[in-house]
Amino acid sequence: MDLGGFPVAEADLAVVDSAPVGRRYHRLLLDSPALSAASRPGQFFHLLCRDGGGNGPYLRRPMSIWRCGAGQRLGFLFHVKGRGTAALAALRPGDRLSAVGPLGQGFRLEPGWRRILILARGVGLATLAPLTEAAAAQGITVQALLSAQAPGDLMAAEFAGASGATVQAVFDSDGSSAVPAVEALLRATFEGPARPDAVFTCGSNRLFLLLQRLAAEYGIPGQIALEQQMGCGLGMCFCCVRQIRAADGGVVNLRVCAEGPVFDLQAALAW
Amino acid sequence: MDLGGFPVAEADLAVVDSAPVGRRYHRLLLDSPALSAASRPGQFFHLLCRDGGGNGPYLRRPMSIWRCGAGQRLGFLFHVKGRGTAALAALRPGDRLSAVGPLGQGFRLEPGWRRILILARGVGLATLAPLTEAAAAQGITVQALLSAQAPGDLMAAEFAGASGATVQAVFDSDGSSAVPAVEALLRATFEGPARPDAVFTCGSNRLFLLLQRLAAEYGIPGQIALEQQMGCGLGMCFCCVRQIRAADGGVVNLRVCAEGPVFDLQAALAW
Amino acid sequence: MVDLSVRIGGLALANPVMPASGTFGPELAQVFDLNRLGALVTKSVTPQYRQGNALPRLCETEAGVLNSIGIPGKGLDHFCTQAMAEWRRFTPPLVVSLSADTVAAFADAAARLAATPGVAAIEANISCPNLEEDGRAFAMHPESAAAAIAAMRAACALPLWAKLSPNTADIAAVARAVEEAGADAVVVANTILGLAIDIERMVPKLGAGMGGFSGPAFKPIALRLVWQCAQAVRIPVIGVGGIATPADAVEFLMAGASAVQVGTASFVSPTALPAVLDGLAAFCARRGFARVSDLTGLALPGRLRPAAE
Amino acid sequence: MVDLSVRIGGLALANPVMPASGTFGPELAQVFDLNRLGALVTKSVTPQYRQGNALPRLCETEAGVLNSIGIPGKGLDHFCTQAMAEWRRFTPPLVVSLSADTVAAFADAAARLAATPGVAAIEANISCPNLEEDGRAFAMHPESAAAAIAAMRAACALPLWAKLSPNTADIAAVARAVEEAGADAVVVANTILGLAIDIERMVPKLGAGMGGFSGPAFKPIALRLVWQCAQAVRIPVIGVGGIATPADAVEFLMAGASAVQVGTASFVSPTALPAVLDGLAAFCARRGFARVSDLTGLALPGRLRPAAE
Ligand SMILES: Cc1cc2nc3c(=O)[nH]c(=O)nc-3n(C[C@H](O)[C@H](O)[C@H](O)COP(=O)(O)OP(=O)(O)OC[C@H]3O[C@@H](n4cnc5c(N)ncnc54)[C@H](O)[C@@H]3O)c2cc1C
Ligand SMILES: Cc1cc2nc3c(=O)[nH]c(=O)nc-3n(C[C@H](O)[C@H](O)[C@H](O)COP(=O)(O)OP(=O)(O)OC[C@H]3O[C@@H](n4cnc5c(N)ncnc54)[C@H](O)[C@@H]3O)c2cc1C
Ligand SMILES: Cc1cc2nc3c(=O)[nH]c(=O)nc-3n(C[C@H](O)[C@H](O)[C@H](O)COP(=O)(O)O)c2cc1C
Ligand SMILES: Cc1cc2nc3c(=O)[nH]c(=O)nc-3n(C[C@H](O)[C@H](O)[C@H](O)COP(=O)(O)O)c2cc1C
Ligand code: FES
Ligand code: FES
Repeated sequence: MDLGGFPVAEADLAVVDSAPVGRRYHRLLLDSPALSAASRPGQFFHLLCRDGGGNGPYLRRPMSIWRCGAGQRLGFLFHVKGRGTAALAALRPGDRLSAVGPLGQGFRLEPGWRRILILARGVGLATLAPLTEAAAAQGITVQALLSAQAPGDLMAAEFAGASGATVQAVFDSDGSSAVPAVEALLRATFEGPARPDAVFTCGSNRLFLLLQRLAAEYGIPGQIALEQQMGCGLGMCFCCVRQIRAADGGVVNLRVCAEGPVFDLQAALAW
Repeated sequence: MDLGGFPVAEADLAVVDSAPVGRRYHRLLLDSPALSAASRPGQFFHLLCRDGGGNGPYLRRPMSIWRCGAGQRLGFLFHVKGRGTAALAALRPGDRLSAVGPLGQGFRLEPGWRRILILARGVGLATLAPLTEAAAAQGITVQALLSAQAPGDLMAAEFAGASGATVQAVFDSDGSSAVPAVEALLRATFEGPARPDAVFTCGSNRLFLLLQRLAAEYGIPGQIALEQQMGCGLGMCFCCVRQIRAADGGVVNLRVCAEGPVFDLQAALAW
Repeated sequence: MVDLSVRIGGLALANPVMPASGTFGPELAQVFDLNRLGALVTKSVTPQYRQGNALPRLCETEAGVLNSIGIPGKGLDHFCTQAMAEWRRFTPPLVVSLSADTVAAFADAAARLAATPGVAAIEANISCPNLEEDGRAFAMHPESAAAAIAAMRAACALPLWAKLSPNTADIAAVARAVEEAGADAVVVANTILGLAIDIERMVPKLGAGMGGFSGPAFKPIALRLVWQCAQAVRIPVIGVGGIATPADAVEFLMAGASAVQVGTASFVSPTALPAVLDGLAAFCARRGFARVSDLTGLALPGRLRPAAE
Repeated sequence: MVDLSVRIGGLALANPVMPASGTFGPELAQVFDLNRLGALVTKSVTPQYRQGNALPRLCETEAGVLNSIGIPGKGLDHFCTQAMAEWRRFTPPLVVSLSADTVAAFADAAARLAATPGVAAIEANISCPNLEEDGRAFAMHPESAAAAIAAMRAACALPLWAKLSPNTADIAAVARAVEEAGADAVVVANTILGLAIDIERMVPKLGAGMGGFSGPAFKPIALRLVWQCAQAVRIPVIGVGGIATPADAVEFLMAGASAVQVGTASFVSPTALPAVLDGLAAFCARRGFARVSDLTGLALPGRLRPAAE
């Protein structure tokens, strides 16, 4: 795959791995050294969801980059939700997948940071997973708090990969994922010696609101990856807008595919 | 497959054999004892042409019954021509195929006949093939004249099956299929001791006109299987009409799917 | 048990699922029991014999078909004296689709049908796009549509359904016009004019040039037409256009239809009609609707949706 | 070598392939070299800032999409002073799509665009179905369409393209009206009104209710509209609606279009535009056409087709 001088490619990629993860998730690994090397954590691809026989919905589906980097397979980890993701999950090694990307604005890691905290729930961890390795590569320590229904849904291995991130888990099944409990955990971290230089989140409106509130209180910068239904994925159709607070305090509609999917934590409005 | 008291079924059948025949043809065998037993030579099925992944054109495609009968697989033999037949040819054993049928009026064999002649070209032999076994079962001797581009395209085995029909072949490649040559062969047969009680044809306009002319001249009754593009396959949409000469000499539009596909040789008009 | 019955004007139907004119015939009784249907709808009958259009009469498109069959048929007299005998074998109400070239011919034919035992209602096909030059039809304008319906209304007392055309600027205005002219229901909609070209032969794929477009690809348009008509008139709307699955039928009912017709889908699946009927009942049962008629109009603007849902 | 150039009124284009308004932006330069295109077409610019419609703004259907984006944008002043800077980086003629609520606003905006360097032509979007109540638009009737075009014609000397709507009874009449009012070309067509309902939530899938229907499912209708307009006017017709492949583009040219626009297909394949262009050239080469403009109208009634083909 040669990007031919253009930052975004429409590429026909070979599937090298396709496997279910847990009860409701699926992972795909694609062979595309150039696209994988060009991808940044927080960016996404727009995938044409066609099963091996060419069947699937008309529009593409946006999917965060779960694995990327020089020498790595390009990977996606997703919740098998409807017609599009079902077609993706039906792909087998050797099948082809049309991918448009890399797209959007990824996470930003600032040079001075030594420590970040990641708060993820559900499939939001797919979006945040590549941030762990990018941070590790810059010498930034990653502490992650993952929330899941039950231990079987956690996907901690899928999250941390080889990044060496510290992972703490909370569950609905034992009540540890309740907002007050998570708030206590976060306050302890923010007040303790491992206070992070920045926080990142994705995957839960409840946790987003909590983190936004606490990060403001403690004066910690943050970023959030948002989702929105997409048409073009490229910034042309304006169907993927979300309300974002502008610098002047007013609220503007920004395109998740173009200005996002990663936005400033304090600027994002709840959905 | 239980026909449930209705003469025509919409059935989801298992593919048991799917293989190319020669350079341009393909055969399919389906598991459907009840439908196979209910089918008569000259009838057809309306097939939903979806490859293993569900891809294919919107409308069904009509396909003559090539193999049928109690204890036999239901078989089709077809020219891989466009999008529909390509999807059919992509089916693999174990895949499912939706078939509506058996449809239309098949060939009629009259009790007194002892000998029939079949003149077929190209894939027209798929339509006429099951007639050989039906005739044999009634003690009728079958003599067949098959026309093809070259010996490699003949499919004589696909035609005669286990019927014991005598097969003579003519080819474009050696000039033996030219109309005057075939005319000479037919005249010899019609004038000789093996004069047939009836003649049958399918697959070539040129051969149809020749046979129509000679059969009229020698006073031999005949039948022809016609093709026409179809919508419903059941007689409801009137898109499959062909011009047929009525008893009173006038020309009427009859539906290939309902009044046909088999028509009286002298009543059919050239296309 | 879900109550599937619906009333269309004066006519009580056992259920809201029926075939669309021109895509159905007694031949379908070879595949399933037609007595399960809410009503039967004939292909359009014309006053005189018609040969039909040049071949090819049908071509497929992306998820749809174009047709220009041209309403071939033996004419009204043959229908009333011969074809009716076959239709009387079935128990559901028989809706006879009627097409004609002039207002007077519509009225005369309606009177004749009213005098024919076994005809439960007339569906006035004032919208067939193949008949008049360049696809023009009565249903294109409120005035001409109303004139045809008023003349039929005066000529007969049968329930009268007006089948409207998408080939108009303002279908709500046409619906209101035929309601005022005395129609008991509107059937929405007939095919929309379309075209396909064979680029190798450089001619239209249909022998007649343009044709009527139908099938799943047409569904969003037909659904919108139903939604517009349901907000414009008080008489029942019968929805038709691209319905192939139970979910499609539910969409039409929620958009304001009281009953639905299934057309092109029967070509692809001759059991589509009973499948839509069974699936509709299953949907009502699953979502707790006691009557299928409760679905009608649920998605219209300003409608309160059942809280339990 | 096939000559791909075409003339649209006074404007010479290097080739007949361009994007459709609202489905394109400078962002596509991330994927291929936009300078390959015959022209660039902006999303519709409105006199004032517009926020756009409620979410969801897009939903998919069988082989198509419904949209009710609502033409969000920062208004004409921002366009002329800020956005034009980005557009001037590209070499193909820039066609600015213009939408407004009144005849006077159309005229004022046209004058302003004429005074803005780098604007090669105006495409008057008199047909967007989302702006006026119940989807009404200027292009629905010949009179209102002509009024808007005549006012723009009087206000500026730029090439003026009128983008027509399928939501009309007689598009040929609208095309003739805008031709007489001074349009240099007609763009046929904008989206047709459609609807989809979420049967679980019992509300329309789009936030705004109805939306404009586009994509492959819409193609047979758009192709028919082009064919009707090409027979009605002498000014060039630019075909748009469901074009996704080179064969689709050939169909539109043979139906009478002089150029084509690709819209929704770019969402599914952002390289659709160059693929259509390359395939069009390949088709001409294979079939022995020296000029792509030779394809225009080949399938129209009464046209003699090249004997050699
Ligand atoms: C930038 C971005 C990154 C994403 N990354 C991931 C990921 O890494 N893993 C993952 O499991 N999911 C991810 N999602 C969500 C994913 O796109 C949807 O789950 C998917 O589109 C559902 O498609 P479907 O056909 O299976 O479901 P359906 O529910 O049938 O989809 C119907 C429509 O809704 C849209 N839709 C449904 N859910 C979402 C959603 N959450 N966000 C946006 N559109 C939606 C679909 O695109 C489609 O248009 C991401 C979304 C965005 C915007
Ligand atoms: C009663 C009947 C029996 C038939 N039996 C056989 C058979 O046993 N073996 C065989 O190889 N073919 C048979 N045919 C022809 C077969 O139906 C066509 O070859 C097939 O429909 C082509 O479809 P496609 O999508 O591959 O081709 P395309 O050319 O892409 O089809 C385009 C359209 O043209 C129609 N069409 C194309 N060719 C024919 C044709 N010859 N007859 C009718 N419609 C056509 C298709 O149905 C479709 O609507 C039969 C046709 C009829 C009417
Ligand atoms: C082959 C064909 C023939 C048709 N003939 C008629 C007809 O005679 N009278 C009529 O009112 N509508 C006729 N229609 C229109 C259908 O009744 C129906 O309104 C239209 O096809 C849309 O529904 P569908 O998408 O379910 O097919 C015909 C449609 C098709 C496809
Ligand atoms: C998301 C979207 C936005 C559109 N916005 C505009 C617009 O701003 N102005 C306009 O004239 N047409 C607009 N259109 C219509 C397209 O330009 C085009 O006429 C229509 O989509 C049919 O072409 P297609 O099937 O190739 O998309 C829009 C279409 C879509 C799908
Ligand atoms: S998806 Fe089209 S602008 Fe974001
Ligand atoms: S295919 Fe419909 S009548 Fe023959």
